[in-house]
Amino acid sequence: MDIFDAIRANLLSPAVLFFVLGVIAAVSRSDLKFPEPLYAGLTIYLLVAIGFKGGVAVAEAGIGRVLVPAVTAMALGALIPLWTYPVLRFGGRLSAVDSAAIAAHYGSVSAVTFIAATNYLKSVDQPFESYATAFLAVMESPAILVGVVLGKLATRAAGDDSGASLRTAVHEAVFGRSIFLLVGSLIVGALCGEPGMKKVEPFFVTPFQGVLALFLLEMGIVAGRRLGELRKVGPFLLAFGIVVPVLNGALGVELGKLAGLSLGGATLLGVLSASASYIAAPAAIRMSLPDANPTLSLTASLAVTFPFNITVGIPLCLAIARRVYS
Amino acid sequence: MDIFDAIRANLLSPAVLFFVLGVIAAVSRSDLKFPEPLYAGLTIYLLVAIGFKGGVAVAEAGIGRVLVPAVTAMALGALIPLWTYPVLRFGGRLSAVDSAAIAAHYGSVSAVTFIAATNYLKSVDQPFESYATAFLAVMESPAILVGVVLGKLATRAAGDDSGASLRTAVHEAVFGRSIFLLVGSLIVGALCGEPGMKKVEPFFVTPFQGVLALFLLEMGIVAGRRLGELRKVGPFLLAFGIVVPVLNGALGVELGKLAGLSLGGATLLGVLSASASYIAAPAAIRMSLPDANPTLSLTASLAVTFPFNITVGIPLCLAIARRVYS
Amino acid sequence: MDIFDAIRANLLSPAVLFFVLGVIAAVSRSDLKFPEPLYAGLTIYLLVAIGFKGGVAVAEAGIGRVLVPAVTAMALGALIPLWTYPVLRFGGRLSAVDSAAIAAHYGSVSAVTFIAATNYLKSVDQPFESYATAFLAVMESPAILVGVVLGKLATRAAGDDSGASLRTAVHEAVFGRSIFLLVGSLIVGALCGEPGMKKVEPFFVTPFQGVLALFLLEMGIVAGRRLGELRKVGPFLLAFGIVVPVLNGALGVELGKLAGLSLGGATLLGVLSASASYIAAPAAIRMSLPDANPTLSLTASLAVTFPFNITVGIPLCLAIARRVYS
Amino acid sequence: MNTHPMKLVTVVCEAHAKEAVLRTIREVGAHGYTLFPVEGDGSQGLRTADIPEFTNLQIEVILKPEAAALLLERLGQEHFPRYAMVAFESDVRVLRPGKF
Amino acid sequence: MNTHPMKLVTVVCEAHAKEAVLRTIREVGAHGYTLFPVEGDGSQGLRTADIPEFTNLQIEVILKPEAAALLLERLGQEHFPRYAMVAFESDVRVLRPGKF
Amino acid sequence: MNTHPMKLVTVVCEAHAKEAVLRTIREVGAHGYTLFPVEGDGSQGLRTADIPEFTNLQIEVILKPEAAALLLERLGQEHFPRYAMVAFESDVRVLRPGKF
Ligand SMILES: Nc1ncnc2c1ncn2[C@@H]1O[C@H](COP(=O)(O)O)[C@@H](O)[C@H]1O
Ligand SMILES: Nc1ncnc2c1ncn2[C@@H]1O[C@H](COP(=O)(O)O)[C@@H](O)[C@H]1O
Ligand SMILES: Nc1ncnc2c1ncn2[C@@H]1O[C@H](COP(=O)(O)O)[C@@H](O)[C@H]1O
Ligand code: NA
Ligand code: NA
Ligand code: NA
Repeated sequence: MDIFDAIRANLLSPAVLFFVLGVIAAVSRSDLKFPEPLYAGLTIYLLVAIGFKGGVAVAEAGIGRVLVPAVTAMALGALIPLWTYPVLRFGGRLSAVDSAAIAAHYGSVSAVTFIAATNYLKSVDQPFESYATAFLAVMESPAILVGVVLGKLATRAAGDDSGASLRTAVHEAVFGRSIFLLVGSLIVGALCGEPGMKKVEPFFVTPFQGVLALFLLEMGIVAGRRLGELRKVGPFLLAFGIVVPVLNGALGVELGKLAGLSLGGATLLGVLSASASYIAAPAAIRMSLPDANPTLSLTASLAVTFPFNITVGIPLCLAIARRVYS
Repeated sequence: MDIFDAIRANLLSPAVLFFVLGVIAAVSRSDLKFPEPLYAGLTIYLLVAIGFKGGVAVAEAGIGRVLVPAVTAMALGALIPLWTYPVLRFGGRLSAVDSAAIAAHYGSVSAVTFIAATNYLKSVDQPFESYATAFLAVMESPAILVGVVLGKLATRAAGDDSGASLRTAVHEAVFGRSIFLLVGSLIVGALCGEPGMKKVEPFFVTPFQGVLALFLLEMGIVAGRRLGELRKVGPFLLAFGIVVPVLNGALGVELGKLAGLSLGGATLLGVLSASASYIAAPAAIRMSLPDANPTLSLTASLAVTFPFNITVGIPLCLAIARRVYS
Repeated sequence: MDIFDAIRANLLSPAVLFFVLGVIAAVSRSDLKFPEPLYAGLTIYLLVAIGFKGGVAVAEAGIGRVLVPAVTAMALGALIPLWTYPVLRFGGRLSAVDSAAIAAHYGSVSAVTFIAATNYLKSVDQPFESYATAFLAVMESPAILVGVVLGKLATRAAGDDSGASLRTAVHEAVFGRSIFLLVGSLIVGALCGEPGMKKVEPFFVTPFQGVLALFLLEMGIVAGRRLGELRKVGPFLLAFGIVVPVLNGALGVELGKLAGLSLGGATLLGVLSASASYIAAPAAIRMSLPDANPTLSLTASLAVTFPFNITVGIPLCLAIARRVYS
Repeated sequence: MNTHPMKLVTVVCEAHAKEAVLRTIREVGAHGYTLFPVEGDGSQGLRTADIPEFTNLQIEVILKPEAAALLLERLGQEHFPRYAMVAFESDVRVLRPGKF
Repeated sequence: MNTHPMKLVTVVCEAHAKEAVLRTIREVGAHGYTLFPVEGDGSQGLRTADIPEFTNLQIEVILKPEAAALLLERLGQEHFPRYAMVAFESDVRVLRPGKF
Repeated sequence: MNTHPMKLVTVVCEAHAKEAVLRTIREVGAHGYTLFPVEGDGSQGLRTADIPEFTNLQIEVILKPEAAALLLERLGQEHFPRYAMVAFESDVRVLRPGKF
């Protein structure tokens, strides 16, 4: 299966097609809309399900085997803002605080992209380490902290409340609801193990792919609504939002191999690096770097990188991993 | 199985009993109530599930086999307002604009009634064309357009903005969220085919009947709340709301047979003709014929015809089809 | 399996661990929160599912076999306030109206505790009478009525509107939405029987344990939020909230044996006696004994007894039943 | 078109008070009301609107000045001592005075 | 900081009126609006907000006094006869008058 | 019963501003607030209230006139430049002035 076949297979999956349908709904100004509690409910379900399953897998693999790749993942998250910041600042001529904000978004991760990737791997029968959810859990925060520090250093003049801002960002990045749910469910899963899994499998595992498809319909609407802002971000950020994920994806795959992951696991680490945060990072950055322009970072991550990854980026990461591992 | 057995079997199904329970809740002024987002979520689930399944079936049958009966369904939808309008206008002595509004409601369709009918057919082991969902999709709009034109012609005096009204009705009837979801999911299903179905079956198919039962509990509450308005509609509309569906049901079955459908498929076309819209038609008519009295059309379709069809109309259509096909 | 093993097994189940996670979320002031409609939707699902299943079981067992234990359950509910009232009034030196209010809460029942208990019994392979849901249905109201009468008698001075208050309480206790849903679904289940069950099983039975686990996460949050009020209730109520459930649990088990229930059924009657209401009783008492301090009764039942039962009380009731039946 | 002065009374209260407050509203002669769930904080603690039984409600009523005064008085006497509640009055102008 | 007088127009209407009311709001020159679903009771019966098509909406607009007068007038003439609806005006003070 | 004049400050803002605005509200001495999610349109674009992180919130506070003035001033200086936000003040009358 070459790269184009892989992409085509992904594009014809229910999850991706429903995502596209959502984008069409938003663009054609249909009044289709998921009520907020439905969005919240689906998010809770997906995070709890993926966390629980990951936790059961961590318990089975043993914390020892998870540790090295997890630390690699964290390092990767902290590293990405360091190389993307100068690109944005000097390549894109963006302000220091905007560069720091965007760098934080791209170092952090998108849980939905990760979930879609596990789904995709399953559908092409590519095995992977189920405990990879742990990487998702540890990769959300480091980049946000690095990004906030970068932003604060760059705007030191007004920097008297730096400490407070950093604390706010740490609190948001570590105690925010999505990270809490994910880590909490991981721990619950690890404590329960297989016997617990048997009880909740018909709810958390069996219907999972269908729920994801429905959720991506909503995410298509959410992303599609932002497409109108594309002209505000300019050609540089547009290109950034596509090229950087590919580079980060390749980087993640390589580091995943170094850390001893299987082909599937390295693909997932690649996808995590490639993905950009559009929930946790915006919230934390809004509070700690309030002078950054949220339209830039959010539009790039939500309207460019997220759709790119869901459709093309994920199979691309697998193709890269296949090349690296062959 | 004669007609009374068929009705009894239907009445003792969980879906219909939960509907009755909902009516009782409304009538006895219990404070039971589904929150709006739950209603919206269930609606989205049901439309996506039925649409996706129908799409997979269309892909399998080939567009060729679906075309003739689908065009027949559209024609049927456009035709019903033409014969019901004079009945309402002259038989019922209703105003022109109210007659047009009510005719539009009865020519259009109720997705929930259709879904309940497929459920019923499955429970009595009556096979049917799964692609019949396509008929549901194409039958929603034609009657609304015909009804609006009838209403506009009848009130030509104030008719300077007729074009705009018609455009509004077309937009509402074609881009409204329910039709968008249904048609979109049909297309997604058709593009995915069986391989896609396998992935989402445990969510969109396996629990479907149970979800429908829960949803009908809510629909019972919604319909039951309208029962208080029955005295406002008068005996003519009450009789209309029961007799016309039976006639339309028989008409649908006959045309279904002519169009080459199986017994089950003809039953479904009968149910579609018999059903009256209470979501799409009210919204479109409210905007394009704002001088029509919404209490009349909505009470007839929601508080008379909908409960009648859910309980008696559906098995009746099957009985008619059995007679026609024997 | 001795009592400590039983408790440990319960503590390591997904449902209980998610409950604990919810408590942690509340205590650590995470912004994790289920939107109200999600809570409402999960409640409706759980009550309908348990009611329907119970109804199918009642139909199978025959009303004759259910009658004696159901009447026992009702009597038990009415009795508990009679013995707890003097304990609260004279042991705890609480005001008459507060004593009556709290006694009503402890005589009434918690549906979630009951559901968690059926779940626990299933997970330890302890068979029980499925029609026990009928006991849940009949035990909610009697204690509330007895409590209101006690409170009214004690405050006769202002007692001119006693009749109205009692009517309000009866209405709330009998037509409130949870009791309506439960009893209604029981009747629907009884009318449908096994054939109906087959249709809705994949929705109402298969994923049930997983849904319960998710719901207990939310209940953990709700209960955890009340922990802050513990210092307002004082040591007496704290002890009351733990000791009284154990005594009532033992009482329920004994009476269950007398009424001819199996070990599992007697355990469930014990759990029902041990549980305290935090939804129906507060609503009814708020309206009929408005001078009672809601913080006392609600904090005791929701922040003390509910968590105690979910974690320790349920396995304890089973252990008691094992001793009584051996 | 002429506008006519009227009073808007806004009540924020715990959900358990709903029936009692609506009854009082009807009794002082109001012809309608508007109601929605809200979160809130006050002297009786945070209400986070996550379970329907423990939520807060905001209730808005437009009525004649005398009816508004009566409503406030009765809220203050009958309901303030019993329920978590805030109520306030403000001046509004409506088009169809006969409707209220 | 100085505050500037402005008008707040509040509309409570059936969901079907949403597009029509928002169009009128734009046409009289408002630069924004705020909107949320509500339950309500009035001359046209109870609206219980359980299905999106049959719910009530509360729409709030801050605008200049002249625009507010025009909005009320057009609501009264064009929408009151057709939809279940209540509308009222009140006085508010804002910080940035140019925004409205 | 006597009613006492008080100010109602209403803030409509993006969800990300919630903590910051509530902190300011506490700091100017308010004893409570009421809050609910809303949809809205304004200079910073449509907010459709479909995902909690991107929604709008309406926050209502009753407080003493001096506190209200201070709140508006701080909102204008600290928050207006950073967040999508509208704020306005109006006159209300309450029963228990000590409560606010
Ligand atoms: N100063 C205030 N401004 C706005 N809303 C308030 C205020 N005080 C209380 N509330 C609302 O009224 C509810 C009940 O208030 P309380 O009885 O003080 O707990 C609170 O949960 C808030 O929603
Ligand atoms: N007096 C009132 N006070 C507050 N809201 C009202 C009042 N009358 C009507 N409403 C609201 O306006 C909606 C439509 O009113 P109506 O056209 O009278 O049915 C109702 O559903 C209520 O939400
Ligand atoms: N003129 C207005 N009337 C009522 N609400 C407004 C108005 N302008 C803005 N808003 C609300 O305030 C939010 C933020 O406004 P803005 O910063 O202008 O985008 C909007 O999403 C609306 O909910
Ligand atoms: Na990343
Ligand atoms: Na029809
Ligand atoms: Na009890």
